[in-house]
Amino acid sequence: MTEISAKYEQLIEDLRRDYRPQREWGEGRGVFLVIGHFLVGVAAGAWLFGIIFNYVPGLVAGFLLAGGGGIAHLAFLGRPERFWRMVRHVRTAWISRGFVGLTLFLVGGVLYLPPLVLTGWPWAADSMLGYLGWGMAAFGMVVLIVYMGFVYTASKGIPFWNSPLHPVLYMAYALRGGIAALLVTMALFNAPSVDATSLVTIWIAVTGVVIVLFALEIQGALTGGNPAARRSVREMLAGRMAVYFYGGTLLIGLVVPLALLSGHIAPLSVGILAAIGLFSALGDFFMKYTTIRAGIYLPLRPRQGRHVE
Amino acid sequence: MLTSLSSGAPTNVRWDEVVDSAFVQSSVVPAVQSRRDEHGSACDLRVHAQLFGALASITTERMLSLVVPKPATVATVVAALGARLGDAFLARVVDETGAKHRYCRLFVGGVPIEDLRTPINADSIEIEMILLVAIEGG
Amino acid sequence: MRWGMVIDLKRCIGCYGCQLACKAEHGTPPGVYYARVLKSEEGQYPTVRNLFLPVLCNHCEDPPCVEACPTGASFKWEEDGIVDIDHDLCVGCRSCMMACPYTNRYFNDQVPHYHPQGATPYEAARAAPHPSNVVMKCNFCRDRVRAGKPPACVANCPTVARIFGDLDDPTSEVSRLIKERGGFTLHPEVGTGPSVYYLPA
Amino acid sequence: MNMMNVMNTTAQPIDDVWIPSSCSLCYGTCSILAHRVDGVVVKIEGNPESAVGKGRLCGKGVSGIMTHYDPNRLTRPLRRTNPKKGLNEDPKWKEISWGEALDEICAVLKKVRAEDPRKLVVQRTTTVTASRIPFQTFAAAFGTPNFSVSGGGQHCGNGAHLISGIMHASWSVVPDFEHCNYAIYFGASKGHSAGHASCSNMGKAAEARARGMKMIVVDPFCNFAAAKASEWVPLRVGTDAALALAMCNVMVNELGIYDGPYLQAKTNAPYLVGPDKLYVRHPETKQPLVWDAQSSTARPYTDVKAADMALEGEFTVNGTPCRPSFHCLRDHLRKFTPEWAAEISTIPATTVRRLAKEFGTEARVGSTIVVDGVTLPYRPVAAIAFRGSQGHMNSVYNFYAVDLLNHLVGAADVVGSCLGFNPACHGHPETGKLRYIPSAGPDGLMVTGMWMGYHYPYPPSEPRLPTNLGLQDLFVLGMTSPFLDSTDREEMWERFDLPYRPEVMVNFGANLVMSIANKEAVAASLAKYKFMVSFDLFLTETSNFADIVLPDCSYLQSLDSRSNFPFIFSLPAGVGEWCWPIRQPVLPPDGEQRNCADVLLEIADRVGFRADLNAAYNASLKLQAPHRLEGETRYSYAQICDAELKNNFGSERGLEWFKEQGLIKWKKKPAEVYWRPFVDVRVPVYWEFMLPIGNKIAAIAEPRGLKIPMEYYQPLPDFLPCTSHCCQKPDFDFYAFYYRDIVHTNSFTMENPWLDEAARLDPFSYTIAINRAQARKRALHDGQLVWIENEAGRKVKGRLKLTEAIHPEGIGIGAMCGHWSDGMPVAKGKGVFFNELLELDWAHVSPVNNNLDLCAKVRIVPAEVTP
Repeated sequence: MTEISAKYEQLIEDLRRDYRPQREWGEGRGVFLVIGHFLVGVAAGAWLFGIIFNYVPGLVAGFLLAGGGGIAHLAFLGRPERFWRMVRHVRTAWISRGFVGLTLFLVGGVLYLPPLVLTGWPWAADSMLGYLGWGMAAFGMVVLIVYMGFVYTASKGIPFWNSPLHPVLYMAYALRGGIAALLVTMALFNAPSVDATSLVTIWIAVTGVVIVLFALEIQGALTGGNPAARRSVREMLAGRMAVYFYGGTLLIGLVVPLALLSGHIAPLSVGILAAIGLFSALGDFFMKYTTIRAGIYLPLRPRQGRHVE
Repeated sequence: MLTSLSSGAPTNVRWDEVVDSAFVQSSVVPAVQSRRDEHGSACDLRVHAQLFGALASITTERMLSLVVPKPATVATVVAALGARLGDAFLARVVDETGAKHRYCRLFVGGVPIEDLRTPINADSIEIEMILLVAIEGG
Repeated sequence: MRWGMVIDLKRCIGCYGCQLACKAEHGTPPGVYYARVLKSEEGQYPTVRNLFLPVLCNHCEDPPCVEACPTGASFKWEEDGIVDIDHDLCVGCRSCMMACPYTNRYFNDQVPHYHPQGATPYEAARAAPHPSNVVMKCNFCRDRVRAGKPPACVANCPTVARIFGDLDDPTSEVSRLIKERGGFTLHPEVGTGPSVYYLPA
Repeated sequence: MNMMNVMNTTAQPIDDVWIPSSCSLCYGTCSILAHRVDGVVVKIEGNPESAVGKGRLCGKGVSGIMTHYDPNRLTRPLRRTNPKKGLNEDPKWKEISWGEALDEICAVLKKVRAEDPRKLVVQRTTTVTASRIPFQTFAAAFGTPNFSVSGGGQHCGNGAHLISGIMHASWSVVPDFEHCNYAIYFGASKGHSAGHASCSNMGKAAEARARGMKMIVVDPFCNFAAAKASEWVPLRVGTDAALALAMCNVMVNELGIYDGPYLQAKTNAPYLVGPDKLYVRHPETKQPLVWDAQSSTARPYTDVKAADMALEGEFTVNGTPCRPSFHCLRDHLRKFTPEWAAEISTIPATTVRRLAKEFGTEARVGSTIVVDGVTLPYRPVAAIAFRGSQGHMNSVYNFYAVDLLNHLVGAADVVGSCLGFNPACHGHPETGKLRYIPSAGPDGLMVTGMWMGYHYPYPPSEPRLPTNLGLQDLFVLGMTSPFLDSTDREEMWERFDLPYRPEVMVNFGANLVMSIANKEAVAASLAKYKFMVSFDLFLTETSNFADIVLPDCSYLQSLDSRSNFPFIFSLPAGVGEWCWPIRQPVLPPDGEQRNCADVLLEIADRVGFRADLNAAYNASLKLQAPHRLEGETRYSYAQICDAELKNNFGSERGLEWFKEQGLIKWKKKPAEVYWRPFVDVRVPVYWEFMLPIGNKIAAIAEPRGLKIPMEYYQPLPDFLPCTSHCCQKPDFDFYAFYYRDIVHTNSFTMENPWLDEAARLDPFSYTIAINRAQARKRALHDGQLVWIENEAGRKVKGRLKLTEAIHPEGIGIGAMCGHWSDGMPVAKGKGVFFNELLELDWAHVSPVNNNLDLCAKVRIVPAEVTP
């Protein structure tokens, strides 16, 4: 059975169900969208902290990750050759806004980064162009941190996503991802020029926030009275996505980093910190992956009772 | 269709009175008239019979001529054919009560004949007979 | 004016005539259904009721799909309120599918024919022209409507359960039926203002 | 409707036409418009000009394109090279030329016709109504009485059509949707699914629903009709007669509701019956006697005013005590108490009483209504039965009992009542042709004016030592027969000294292996044929038993002057129009496909019975000069179609005229639609003829060791259980039954990918419906793969669908799915092959009309632990 016919068989199965899972985002080529969202989020976070801690490798990492994220997005699109058209609807569509944000971020990065890291570049980082680049990238970064959650909130077809908490949650992911990125880059460049303890403190704080927000979101889905949302939670905690959630999000993303952090396994070192960053980021990836794939469409049934004469 | 319900106390329509005789065809069977009057004895009826399908298969002669005395009905002709062709023939044309099997289609001068009592007022006729398949579904 | 449809659930017998008339009209590829019929039941034996629900794009007054579309491929015709897709603009990001509360959009990444042997002459003429890797959905048979004919599903419904007309015209049959028979829409709580109404069975 | 040339907005196509023709996805045969653009059919729509479908089509109709263009269609004649025939034998097909094919076929037919033409069995599918004439005439001309319509009749008609014919002079019955206020369906879906005039009836039924017609549906499964009913009354499979009889009893004996004047004037209710259960007849004229209340004497029914005929009372005529038939009926009904019915049917006695009261009251006995200025009896109730209730051992009584409800209150072919499909037609206004009207036959009882074939329901022909393979000349109330294929057929033939055996089969499209009963039984009978030729669209499970398979044209490539049968079959009943549509080719044949009708003509020429064939066409099309076919002239099928059309509608309206117009129609008159009051015929509410027939059959059969259970041959209906009702085996807790799905026709449409897709999306089409509570009790869950096994150990596999909408003892399965042939790859493996659960022998058919018992007591065995 070819992949296409397999997808067809799956669709027929899904259409027979009262609660139909969304599969376009996250399955098959759809996984590239998750990767894209993940990378871009981390990128924005990395850039933010890179600037806060004035840590250039962080900026470089952010820029590269964003580039990767862009490519992943293209790999997901049905018609990648038309990607530039996505600029058209910034007025209403969060995807457009994200696209603009990413474009600004990358262009800004191209203007600001090279003079910073390369010698003999035509213009300097503190030139007009450099500042312009810095501005564009900063603006793009903000957009990238903010827009992603709204893409999901705007998905009226998927009650589980359609929650006001989603944007905040995604911002938190971006921050957690940013710190993670820095921890890793520090190891790569082996130059702990950033105060690790403050990074770790922020990481712990953000992680705490994420846990709270996530708990709130689950609680909202369960009590929001929407059966599809409840189904999604079930998918996540006890269904198709459970293994990714517990293994990926919780174990890799939370338990392992905390264990490493506790120092019981090994004394904290640049390497351990990098590992913490890596696991934390992976956890975030699974968090997004499970949330997206747990999406269940709003069921279509006539109003109960309307049919009884 | 315009309809209006009868008002007042329901007085049962006399079903037998509703019968409109004009609607129902009279069961008087029209006699077979001679088309072209041939010369021949006025008291004899010359019959040219043609048998098809299963009827043909039980005899070597599918085209046969015979003479029956007048006055004749289609029944007389069938009887004469029976005398000539035997019971195997008759059994396929009429049942024990002498009634024609429905699936036996019989034409005199190209006109379908349902009722064997149909009288024949002619000197010479062509009669065609065939057995159609009885059963159907759907 | 605003085209709308009324589906009388009292008349509908769930015969799939609409779903298949739509396939025949548009030659939609496998896995793409502009019109479908959903069947469910309510109650408990022996007081049980079968529910037949024909569904299609609701051509919302305030369509979330149009809002979510980054390229403007999904759009609403101002003159008649029909929500449509310009397949030449669609990048296939499928955010409209997530935005639609009625799951009536389909991503066409299937082969444009049903038999493994390849496209039949009919499919070559009708299905093959559909662009692939874009999102597809019902557009109220806009070409037919502009030619003065009702949508294929409306024209064909053997029980005359589907009525098509102008919702802006209070004297139109659709408006009248909605008023007199208590027409309702699906998921009104989402606030999309569907143009497809249902009459209770 | 003229062919209209449509301008195409884009490039101007060479060819862009809408061609009026006829659908053929089922025997409903609705009128279509096929849109052809540059030689490709791009759309099929209903023809709004036609009364058949009214311009709207069901899902099957609009999907016909995909059947026509199916790449699995046959395009060349095939010859089997593997002599062995069996379910698991690969025929090893080899392509041959038409020349080779016809040479071989004609050689075989010449030989067998010389030996004994009855050795030929001609079989056709009922799906294509128009195939009737070409194949019937071929059989007749060849000289064989052995004709089969595959599963047709065995699965629907032997009860429904027989009794609709006796009581309503038509093939089937429907409510008068325009005026009916209260319809009660017994195992029928008229107007809610497939069937005769299905599309038109869907529209009419919906209109009636909107108008407020109350509909009660008695059915083990709440789908189709029941889904739209005002009330669903679930009952134990096959017990419909129990409910109907109890309702009759309540109406007549508890509520005293019945239409006396109707019974007096339009039925044999007043006929006097003696202690021998037979009519008391006039010594000379042999006419049945009635009691004349005026003169207080017994006189022939013809000599007494209906109003004076006694319906009740004990009389003595020439020394014999006697009572009017109605009196016997009334007494007979007393034993059918609602409590008794509740035992058998599981329907609460209170419900039985309520339904009877509602039906009796709603009948408004005695009321009249004015339709188009004509005052007519008004009886806005209808009791409708079809496949479900009559597909049992008790076939005849089940249907008879249900129809009695109508006749007790005079709700027969009058305004608002139970209507036959167009039993009376005044004929075409200009030519007067096609006129047919029910007439009074023996004992004044109704003889239908129009029938398919010549096996008339009444008067039944005389039982005789059978010479037909199907034994219909012995079991004269049976139309189609199980004995061409039954496991005990040889035994039967020996028992009756049948002087010949079947040797050759000509098959048109029928998939016999799937369409009657379990495949082993049918396969065994098919394998015995020395030679079989089959006209097919695809290689079916059945064509795999053929020696030669001929590639047929699809309906879009065919011509038929008579796409529908006139008019008792698939023209909608009730007010409206008479309508005669034709079928015409929209596309040329592909490859070497040939139209079967023309092939049959060529075979007749080669074998040398063209004169017989011409005569057969003359007879069955009722062709009259100057349109009769002459001698051995070699007419083409098109010429014959032309002749029929001119013969019926005048020389100016030949094939060319019809190709332009597509159809001819004219308005129905009230006296045609509501004919009953206008035609002086009676129908039997007391089937006196049953006893003599039973005795005659027994006299022939019992000396030869075949016991005829006389309880089935009584004049008054009863409830007699199915074999399934008598099953005592432990664990066999369920009655399996099948139903006709709304997107499928017989075993044919599962190959259509659109319809297959729709069926796959449907919760039930391809699954096994079971009551949720019952399933839970047995730890069975939704989607679980299970075996359904009958008492004989035959079993089928399928996935369960748990539902609240089915009787706790019922197992509902969509009909004739579960193909296994590679010739229909789309259909292969889809759904469940219900018929495998059906035994095919004397023990499992009605001893009266030989209708197969279509229910089976089964047990469920899980085929997997979790889905």
